[in-house]
Amino acid sequence: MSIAHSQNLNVLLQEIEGIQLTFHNPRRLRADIAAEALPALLALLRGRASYVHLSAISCVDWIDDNQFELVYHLWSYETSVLISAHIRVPRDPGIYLSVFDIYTPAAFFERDIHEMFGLYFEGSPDMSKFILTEWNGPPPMRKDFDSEKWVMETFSWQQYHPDWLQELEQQGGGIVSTPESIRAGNRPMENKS
Amino acid sequence: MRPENYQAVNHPPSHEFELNFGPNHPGIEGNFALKVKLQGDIVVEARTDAGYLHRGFEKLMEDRLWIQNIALVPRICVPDPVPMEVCYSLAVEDLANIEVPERAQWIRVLQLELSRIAAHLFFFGGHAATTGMYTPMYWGVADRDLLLDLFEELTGGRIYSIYNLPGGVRQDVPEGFLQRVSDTLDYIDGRLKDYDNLFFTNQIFVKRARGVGTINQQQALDWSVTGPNLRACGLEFDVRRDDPYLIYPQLDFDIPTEQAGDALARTLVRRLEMVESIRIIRQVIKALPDIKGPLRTPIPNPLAWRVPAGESYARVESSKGEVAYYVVSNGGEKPYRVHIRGPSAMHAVQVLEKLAVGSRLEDIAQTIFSLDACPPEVDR
Amino acid sequence: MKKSDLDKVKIKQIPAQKRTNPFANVFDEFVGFCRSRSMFMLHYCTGCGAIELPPAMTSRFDMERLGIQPMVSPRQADILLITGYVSIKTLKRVILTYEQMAAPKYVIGICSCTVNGGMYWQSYATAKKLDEYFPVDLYIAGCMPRPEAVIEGLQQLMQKIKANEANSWKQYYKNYDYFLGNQQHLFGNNWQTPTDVIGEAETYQLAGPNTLGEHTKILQSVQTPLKPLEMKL
Amino acid sequence: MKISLKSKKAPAINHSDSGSLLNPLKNLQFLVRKPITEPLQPRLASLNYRGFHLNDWQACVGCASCQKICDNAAISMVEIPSLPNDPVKGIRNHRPAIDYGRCCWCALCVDICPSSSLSLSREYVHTCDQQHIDSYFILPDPNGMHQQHFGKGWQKTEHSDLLSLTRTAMAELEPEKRVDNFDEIVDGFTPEQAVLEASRCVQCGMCHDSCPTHMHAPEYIRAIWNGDAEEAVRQIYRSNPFAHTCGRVCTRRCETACSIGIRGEPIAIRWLKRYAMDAVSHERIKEIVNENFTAKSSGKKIAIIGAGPAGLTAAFDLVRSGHKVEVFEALAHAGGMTRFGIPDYRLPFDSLQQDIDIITSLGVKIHTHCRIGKNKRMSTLQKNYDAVILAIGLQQGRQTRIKNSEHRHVYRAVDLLQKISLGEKFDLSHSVAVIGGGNVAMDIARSLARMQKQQYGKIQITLTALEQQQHFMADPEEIKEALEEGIIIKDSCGPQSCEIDSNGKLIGLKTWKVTSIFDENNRFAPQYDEQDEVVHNCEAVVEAIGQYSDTSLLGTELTEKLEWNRGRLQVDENGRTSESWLWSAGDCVNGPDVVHAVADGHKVAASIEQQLQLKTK
Repeated sequence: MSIAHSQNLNVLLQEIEGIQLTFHNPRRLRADIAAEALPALLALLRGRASYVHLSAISCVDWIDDNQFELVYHLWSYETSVLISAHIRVPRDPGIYLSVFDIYTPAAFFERDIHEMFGLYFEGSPDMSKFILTEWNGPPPMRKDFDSEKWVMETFSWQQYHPDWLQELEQQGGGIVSTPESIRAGNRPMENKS
Repeated sequence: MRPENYQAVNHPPSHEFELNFGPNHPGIEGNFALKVKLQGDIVVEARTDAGYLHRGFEKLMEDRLWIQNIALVPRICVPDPVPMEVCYSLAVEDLANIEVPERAQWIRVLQLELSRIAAHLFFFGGHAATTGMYTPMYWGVADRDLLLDLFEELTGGRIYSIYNLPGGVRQDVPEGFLQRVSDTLDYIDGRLKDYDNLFFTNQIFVKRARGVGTINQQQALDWSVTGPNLRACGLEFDVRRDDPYLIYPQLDFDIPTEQAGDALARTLVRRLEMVESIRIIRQVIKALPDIKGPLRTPIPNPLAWRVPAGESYARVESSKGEVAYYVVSNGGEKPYRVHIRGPSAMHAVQVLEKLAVGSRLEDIAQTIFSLDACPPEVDR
Repeated sequence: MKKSDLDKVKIKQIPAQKRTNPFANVFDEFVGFCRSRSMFMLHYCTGCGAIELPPAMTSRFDMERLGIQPMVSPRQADILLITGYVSIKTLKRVILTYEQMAAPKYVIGICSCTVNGGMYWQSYATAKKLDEYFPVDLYIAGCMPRPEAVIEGLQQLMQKIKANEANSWKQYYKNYDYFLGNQQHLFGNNWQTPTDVIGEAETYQLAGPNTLGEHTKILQSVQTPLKPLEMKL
Repeated sequence: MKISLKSKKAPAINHSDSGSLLNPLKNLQFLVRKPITEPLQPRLASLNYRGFHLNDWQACVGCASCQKICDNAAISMVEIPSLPNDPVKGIRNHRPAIDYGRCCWCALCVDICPSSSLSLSREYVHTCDQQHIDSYFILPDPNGMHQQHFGKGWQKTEHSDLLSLTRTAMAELEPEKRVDNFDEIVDGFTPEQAVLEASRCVQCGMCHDSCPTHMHAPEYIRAIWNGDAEEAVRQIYRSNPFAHTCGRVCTRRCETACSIGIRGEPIAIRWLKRYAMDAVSHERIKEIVNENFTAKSSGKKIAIIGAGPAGLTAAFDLVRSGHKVEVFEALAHAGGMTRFGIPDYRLPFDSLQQDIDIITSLGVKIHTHCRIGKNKRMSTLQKNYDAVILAIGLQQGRQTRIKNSEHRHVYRAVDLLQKISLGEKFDLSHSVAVIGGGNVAMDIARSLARMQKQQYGKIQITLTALEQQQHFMADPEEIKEALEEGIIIKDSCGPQSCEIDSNGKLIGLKTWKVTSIFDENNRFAPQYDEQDEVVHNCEAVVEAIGQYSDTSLLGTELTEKLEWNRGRLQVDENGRTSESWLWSAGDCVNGPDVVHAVADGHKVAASIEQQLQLKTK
């Protein structure tokens, strides 16, 4: 990115209040702003700073802070810089504004986030289910949904008992630790001695 | 045998009717569905119905070690798995501040480009079959298999290579491998003319695909179209050049574009990209023997590897478009959050729903295939 | 019904029966031979293993040598190839498809995921054991199996069909209650398909003591007449 | 690197509508080309194909690292009773069994395998029907899944190896800086180094199994890795109250058993323990030890003779069970051999004192300068206490009994070490010959070297031993450091006599070359080459060839009552002697080893506890 562009951008971004900029590397710029200021920032970036490509909107569930973090990844074909605009919204009630009117592709990402995290976007054209149309559980990407626990309660596994295992069991051997016990953090050797 | 209480399906009285296009339909790519509302054979409204291949990758990745995820990511896009591995590795390397040895970078480029050719050959076969031409399908799939043989030799697996680890690659290039790559490329290079005769300049196909599913430049930008589909609209953008990764800045390659933005242009861009990929691989073959050094920057014991807290957004150009991984670490031994931005999600949902409206039912298959969307990547 | 109760149900395998009449035997063998030599494989890519099917079908590995061809419609297909993981959403369609296929029909489960969950064993979105939902004739190991392995598996299946041993489809009728129970466990008690499996079982004279049970009772109590398909746009 | 390669731009494709419709027909030429169809037989897979698993049962140690790295939870560990199981060597009779209903053949298990026993083969075809679904659960062996030879496919290479096989370097004093003082040599890990070293651990638990006192090493290593030194201390104190001591001078069988040690350097378990103990303040350690300790008195009294590791460990356990414990120590300080046998540069007295302080802070009473048999009688103890533990250690040095070895300048190593540690003056010779190749020999040689350097500025120490240098009983590290410090080591030298001049002054040690040490029945019977005679010039000789226990304190009556076995007290597996009130523990029963003594202390304490419980009932 040329210096001229960078200065231009800096001047432009001064218009947004309370913005914090950090360069991770010359092509990755992180912007932290308040949630209310985001639409203004996006409108500015798209309208006046050539950031026309919305690469993605990512959602991170910071359950300890009781917040969702939304990250808008914007790319400028002209300056070759990716701006990641970070905002935090409260996990409860989990409502935010749609930026569909600024970036059309936001509709897809917002729908996806709504489905996976349960974060509702007001003004988004479609908030209906898409991938999980036949899922009745909680939004699965939330940190408080334990996929493995759900699976263990819902499904059963193969009960293998091949000949070699039967033979070993007759000799006094057999399975000493299943992968599930290891995952639960038990070290089976400990109890033996 | 019908149940006793069976009732025949009643069509709505209007001349509008609805059709489930997929998931089990020869005109659809993979396990994916499109619900369309038709007036005659003109599509009035279209809604994609995804999720048939949903596995919840992003959730699974939060519950696996940084290294274990390497086995998981190639499964996200089955026809073109290498960019997924490389992109994830790049993101983790960026987070953990690992420098990848140069030799490993070249080998990664070799894989990426081989994978691109393989994916385009597969695409070409599939697209031809939807157009009703079966010979190109047989050819494309069989020639792709030669590339899979190369993958098998290099990585130990035909499709899922699981060959890139954060820090580098897992094994060295086998002896005589580069020569075999070179021979295979010569063969495929020679075959391109046959493909042209049979498919790309075949008037049956050209006339069939021209003007189908046209995207103009403004729409392409508005809808976040990427990859070959963007370049088919005359916009010259390629992550490899504009947001470079690995050793792409040292390589000499062109970015083919077409102007029309229709199904034909998209197909032709892919055809031209194969040539560019062959060019890149030839440069790698020439340079790789002189690049010595380790293959992998050692990482700590993977069972107890903590990646420093932070975030990283890595992008890679796959055969379908821009693949990006947004990886967040909270300093733990597992990723806190991985968001996968696949190009197909945009193409198969956003773009397809818009392009389908107003087109004829029989053009939908053309549109889907020319967009080269990959359903498993949409569903994740 | 609880999941644990369902696990206790054991399915007896039906051994290949030879008829007493030697002419009938010869006829059976002839039929088996013909069936094994002309198989149509349903063209439905349920999971990632499907990527190895095009190579297997096309010129390099050429399964048409064995008389196997892809078929797009379930009504005409003989083989249902489950290529890897089935998400719960897909599983519903797969069961619909399976019930629509005409007997004799054969199911092959390829990849790890069809056996014990595979890579996605902890995923909330995929079903883990295919044999809980409908009977499976053959498994092919691999993640994913190479085309050669797929073809080897298909040859195995041909052998089985020839010997009249591939009778898993009869299991579905004989133990419909068990399979339906598992389906209901996953999809809810409102689950129903357009196919009248119980009626078919009676027609084929395959209804046994396990065809009807508590699960079919639930089905009969919730079964509603089919309505025209509705689509919300 | 910039490469410039000339290349042509790809020609555009002419796809105008004017192209001939007959173009596709050009490809009719393919009718006469050879088809590319492969034969129906499965092809041989590539050389590094990731097919079905193979496992070399000879090499596999059953460490279960594959199970932990497996991202699909596909691996169960199976015990095979017919295979060897040797916790001391770090070998378990467990082998991985793999569920092919889960496996994805990513080969991470191969790349992490510490013993390199796992590999993948080039075999890839397996089919089965519903009845034989059990065949999806396999126990990989060297023969392959279907007992057919397809050869190895994916194997670990130096590039794909996922383990870090080299230890994290730790700062230590240079030889020239350490040789004139008794400062501790190693600095210990910094927090960063400790975390890095702890991260190398694969949590196999071989260390736990091989440790005499079964320390929870995987747990405390994990805790250190988590940056939680306090939790590490908590884990350490579960099984070892001599943590400072063992963190410095343990014989560390754990590191011999460590799985990482098969191909690389084992985890520095001892130094990690030392790190954890040093990272937490003494007061905090006391608090941690006192957690969950409610002193409810049982009213029982126990006497322990000897305040060494065994005695004090037993005291630690018993006092926590609510008993009143009194320890009788003949010397001026508690600590036993760790206090008087191990020099300061290996185990600073302060560290030892911290261990002892924690034990006494629990209420253990130690009477120093109280020699049983002299200040108190055994019979008094028997009368006044509910149980007595004899943990007197091996305090007497063995003698070579060669000619002139009764000369006043021929010393026993243990006596000298005791003098040094008490700071007693003795006549330090200018040149000394040490007999022995064990750790005690090294200790005395290196201690004397330091004193010589301090007093005379010059080191003249010769160490002679029967064994060849690579077979010395001493730690390889000790030998290396001794050599660095300027000690001359003469191996394969059998001492024959001390040479004395006409004035009665010691002038040298005469040795013969050793040709063999053991006879064909593996009994000690050294053979010498008498022609190869060397006289090592020296003014003093130190014998460091082993120790024995002085059991005179028992008194004749008790000695006759007790059962003996080759000069040692006969004890059962719980450390109990033939007298119901007397237990014995530590070096005097097992031979010299700190951690073994600790284990013994625990064992005896448990046995006493059990006995007392029985009595109460």
